[in-house]
Amino acid sequence: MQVKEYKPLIVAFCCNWCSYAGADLAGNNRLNYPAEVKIIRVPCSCRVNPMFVLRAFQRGADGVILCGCHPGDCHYTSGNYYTRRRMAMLFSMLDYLGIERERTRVEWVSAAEGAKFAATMNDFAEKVAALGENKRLEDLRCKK
Amino acid sequence: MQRIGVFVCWCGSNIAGTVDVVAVAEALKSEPGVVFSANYQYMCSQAGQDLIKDAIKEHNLTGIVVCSCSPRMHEATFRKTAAAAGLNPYMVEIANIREQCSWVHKDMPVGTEKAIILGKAAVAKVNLNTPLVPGESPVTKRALVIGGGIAGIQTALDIADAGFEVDIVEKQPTIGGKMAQLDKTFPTLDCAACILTPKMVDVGQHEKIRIFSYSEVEAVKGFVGNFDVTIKKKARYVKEELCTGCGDCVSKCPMKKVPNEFNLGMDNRKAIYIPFAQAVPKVATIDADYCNMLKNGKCGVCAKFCQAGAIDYTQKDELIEEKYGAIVVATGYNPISMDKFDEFAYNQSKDVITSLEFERLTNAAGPTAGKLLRPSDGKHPEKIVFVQCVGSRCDACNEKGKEYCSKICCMYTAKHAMLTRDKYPDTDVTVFYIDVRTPGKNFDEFYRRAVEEFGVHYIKGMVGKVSPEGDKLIVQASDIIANKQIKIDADLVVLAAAIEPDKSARPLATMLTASMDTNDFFTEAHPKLRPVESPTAGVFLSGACQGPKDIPETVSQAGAAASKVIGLLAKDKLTGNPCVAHSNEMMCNGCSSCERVCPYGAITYEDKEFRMPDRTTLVRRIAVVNPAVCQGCGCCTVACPSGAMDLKGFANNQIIAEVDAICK
Amino acid sequence: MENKNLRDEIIRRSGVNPTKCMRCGKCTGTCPAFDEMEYHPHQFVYMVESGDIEPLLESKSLYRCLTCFACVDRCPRGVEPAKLVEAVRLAAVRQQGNNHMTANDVPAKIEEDTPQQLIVSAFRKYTK
Amino acid sequence: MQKITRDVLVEKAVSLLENGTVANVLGWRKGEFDYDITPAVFTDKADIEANFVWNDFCGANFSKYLVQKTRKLEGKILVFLKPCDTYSFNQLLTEHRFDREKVYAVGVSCEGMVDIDKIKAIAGDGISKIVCGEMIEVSTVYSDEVIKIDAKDVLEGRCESCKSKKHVAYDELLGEEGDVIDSNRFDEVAKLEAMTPDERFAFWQEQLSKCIRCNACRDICPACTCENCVFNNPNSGVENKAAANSFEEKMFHIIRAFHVAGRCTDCGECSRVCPQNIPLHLLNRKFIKDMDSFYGEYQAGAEVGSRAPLVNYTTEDVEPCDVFEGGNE
Repeated sequence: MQVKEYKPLIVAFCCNWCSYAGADLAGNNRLNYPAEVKIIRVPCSCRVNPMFVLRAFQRGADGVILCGCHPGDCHYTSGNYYTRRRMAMLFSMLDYLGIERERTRVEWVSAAEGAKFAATMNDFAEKVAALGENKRLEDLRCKK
Repeated sequence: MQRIGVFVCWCGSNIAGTVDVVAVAEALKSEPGVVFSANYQYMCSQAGQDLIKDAIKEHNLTGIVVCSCSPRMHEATFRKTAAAAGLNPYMVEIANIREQCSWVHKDMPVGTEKAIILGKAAVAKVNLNTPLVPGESPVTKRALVIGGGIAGIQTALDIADAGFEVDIVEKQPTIGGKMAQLDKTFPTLDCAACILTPKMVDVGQHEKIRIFSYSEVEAVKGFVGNFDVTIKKKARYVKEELCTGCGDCVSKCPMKKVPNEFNLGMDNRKAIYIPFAQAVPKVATIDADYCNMLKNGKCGVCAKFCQAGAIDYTQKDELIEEKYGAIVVATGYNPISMDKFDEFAYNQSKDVITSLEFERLTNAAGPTAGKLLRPSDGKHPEKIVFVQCVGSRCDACNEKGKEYCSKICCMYTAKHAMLTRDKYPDTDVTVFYIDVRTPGKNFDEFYRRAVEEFGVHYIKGMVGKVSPEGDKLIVQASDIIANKQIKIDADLVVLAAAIEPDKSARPLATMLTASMDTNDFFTEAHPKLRPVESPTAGVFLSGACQGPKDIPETVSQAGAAASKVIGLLAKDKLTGNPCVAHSNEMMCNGCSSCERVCPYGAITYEDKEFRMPDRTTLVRRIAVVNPAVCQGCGCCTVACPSGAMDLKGFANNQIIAEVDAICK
Repeated sequence: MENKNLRDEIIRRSGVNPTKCMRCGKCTGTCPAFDEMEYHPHQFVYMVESGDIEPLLESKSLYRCLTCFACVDRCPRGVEPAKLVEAVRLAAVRQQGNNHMTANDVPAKIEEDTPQQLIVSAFRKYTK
Repeated sequence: MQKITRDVLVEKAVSLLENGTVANVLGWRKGEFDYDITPAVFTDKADIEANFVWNDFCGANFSKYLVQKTRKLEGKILVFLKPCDTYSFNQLLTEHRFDREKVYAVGVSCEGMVDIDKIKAIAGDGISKIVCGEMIEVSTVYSDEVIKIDAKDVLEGRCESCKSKKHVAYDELLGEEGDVIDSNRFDEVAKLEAMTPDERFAFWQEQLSKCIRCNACRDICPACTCENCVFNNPNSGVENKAAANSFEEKMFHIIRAFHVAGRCTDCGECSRVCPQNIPLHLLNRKFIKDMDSFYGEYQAGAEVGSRAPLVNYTTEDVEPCDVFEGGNE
């Protein structure tokens, strides 16, 4: 029997103005990153509700990453500063509940940082893969 | 239920090379809501777009998903295509299967599988899409310019010449600003008054321009195209419409000991005054702090002598409400206070002066009628030392000065030094500099002329200490090229003080919800591409309120701001971005969380009556989003605990549907 | 850069960042001990920055600084030259092998009532 | 144990009612048992004199009741507020949840409330009578003996680590004003933080799996005053009214804690009312502790109109990846 290699499912929320464009640039430059990374476009990282993060875990995501403009460069001037506080709080709480820290991350990726985007996704996927499947936050009913 | 069409693009081999487009189209066919699915070589081509249009009509599609390149590339294209076929353009979603799939994965099965999932996410989102229509708001065709210096004057003239009404609010009794106080202007040395005052007259006489002098902006409400502004016209105790500016009242006023701010306190004026001869409006103003009639009712001389009957001691501050489509900030700058720079003895000796004071000392209309005389004893100074960078280019932790370069000091110091040597060849003029920064047309040539033709001594070094001794000022400084410490017994020391934004800028920025940097300069919407606009729509920046600027630069920026205003006022209506936040009033608590995180001040509150099931009415505070101001970041949606606030086009349930589709 | 270690050590010990200096010379313009000095405050900062520290260690300037802190007070960039001087002084004091005596000088200093233990430890110290 | 006696409160309520200052009195009413005290609205003197209660079981925080009562009742409402209740009172005012003009607030000093479960653990079931005092006298149906318990030994958990005896809002104060206390309320959080992630997971898994989704924590919470809870909102994407499996509770409690973060005054009502005795306050306190250490000390409700850390920012804030260095490990 062939054992299928474990590939973690990763949901990446990317802001429209910097990180989504950074991901496009990674594509333009043909920079590889795992296919299990799936990007959801949001207008600003501050649009990401903690509920979305938890929902992704509930439905079986193994890692969730938020990408936004670098602090100070937000298209909406201050959105990512709120993201930074909200996610700092959420991640600290998840850690407090015993959820592995490496499953969540916030990274600032500008529209010019295609290479950083790809490298971040590779690194994140690797760290999450090392943890194995997300068992602590998933909802078993949602697994096929 | 939606009727969704899926269109998978090959992008030649760009997508089809790593993604099995036929399989993707086939797989998405069975997704809920999908009634049509097709693939084509180039969806963005005319033929591809026709394919989409035909399918919309033929299959009565209510939404479409295009699996293609990045939405940053062709979302607008496909939205137009949909609109041409009668479909609401916001019923289009793009699955990015090129930049984020075929280009980053090499393996066909992997790419195909991911493309299908991205397609499913887009289908899941479209299922929850609703048609969106951009809001429209009318534009009030009048502009407000705050500040009547050269920046405000130029902006106002340019806007008015284009045929729009402009109001200028100036806190001083006259427009003119700092430029009116200057003597000559670099690098051409034409006299400031000769080039400024004709413009001031133009403003005063322009039928499209109103001047609210001695006035301040009190409150700003509204948004781009529709600002409601309250202007406080301070009581000047003179009826503007009657005063002829003859000056009889001024000459008769017995109160002579009022420091004259126009000459920076270097001489005195009367309690009733006209700041300078070419003032616009040329109307007298009574200084309530000094007028005996206003203070204790004992005088009334000016009223007695005014033949026009313009004096009115009972005048009160007046509030004027006006509507504007655009607001231009032109609040300008001031030199910083020299109080903390003890080493230069500014507060100890009258003969240590700032450069702006030097301007007045050399100005024919100044306190010395243009003769360069020492403020302490009225003697002709023989040795003059200029010190540059006083309070500029300081460390961030330095509480005395500013971190930035004030930009104009090198040039005006060269000008002062040159003019002094020109007019008084017997004087010995030394300039201490750290660097001489003269980028600009004819600027470096100007500085070189000061050195080479006029014999100004430029010494690279800094003054460490100025000590008054007898009637001399002992200037101890370094000459770091000669590696020497030198002492000069000077008669006059002129400090090139750093400049800072006017103190009124910060409260004004709060009123306008316009952003500022830590130095209180207004920030521009984009430092390179939108340098004369504030991030707050409808607010524009002119002159030194945005950063240190000389006159040529100020005037060009003023013109640029005016052209942006004209571009806005020329429109009858503004169409907004329809992807804006909106609050469900049944669920809103009115808790103000959303308002606090909104960077645009787009959220306000109103008390709304609700009919309750038991036929009573309940008045509840609810949030209301102004769609013309909201830019659609969605920050408020997360701050809202009840989920009453949601973002059109990126709604909670839409994003969650995408998450679910990806994680299935 | 020559002497990079010593340079870094002095920068670390003084807590001063010499790269903040914009070479305006206000420190030198301020310094009351200027005439006594071979290397003046602005040169001092520049020499530390460029690692040119040997001449400073040997210079008399080092001990001419009054530590009046006028340069620290007036520096617009917050560079604090006096603290650098102090750090270079410390470096001079702590220099290895830079003793005021060698082991050969010890016998001459021994007196009758010098304790044995002191003589032994003096040899031990100055032969190092 | 309370220093202020019932009579003082009754006298105050009656006089304010009779002189027309207020039309309603929000107070504690006698229930079926001596320890079973329910919040109630009184409108007449006789009722107050007969049924108004003030003793060591009056833990209920009335602030939240004002949201609905100020809408429904005619005339002004007298409310009695213990120090911890006043923080909720201010927080609700910050959020514009009720009209201050319609409320007459009387601050009552508080010596801490007692926990009936702790008494039952000592005295056993079948309690027939309880007399409050320094020593609580408990009688049961099973014995003639009166059991005496030191009130200090059976304090509610939240009162053991009381954060403030100071009233931050009132129109009138009964009893002495106290001070903000340098409490040990974060000790329990720190203890959890010191555990390994596996231990923490096991702890919370055990606690949260007890949840029956009765929503008592939400319904009592003075920060949860939403017109319509996000979990009842079909458009929120997380609508669910009852627990379906273990994850739902986690999601519910994390989201609830997040929604009240920066607004929670740490009044402890959630843990008091939880029928399953889940230490829910430890979630809220974790957020409070984090916000204090990352963004500076902030006490929700300490003043009206203050800006909570989550609707604020500085450009130098800690990065989310660095929060783990903030104290755990």
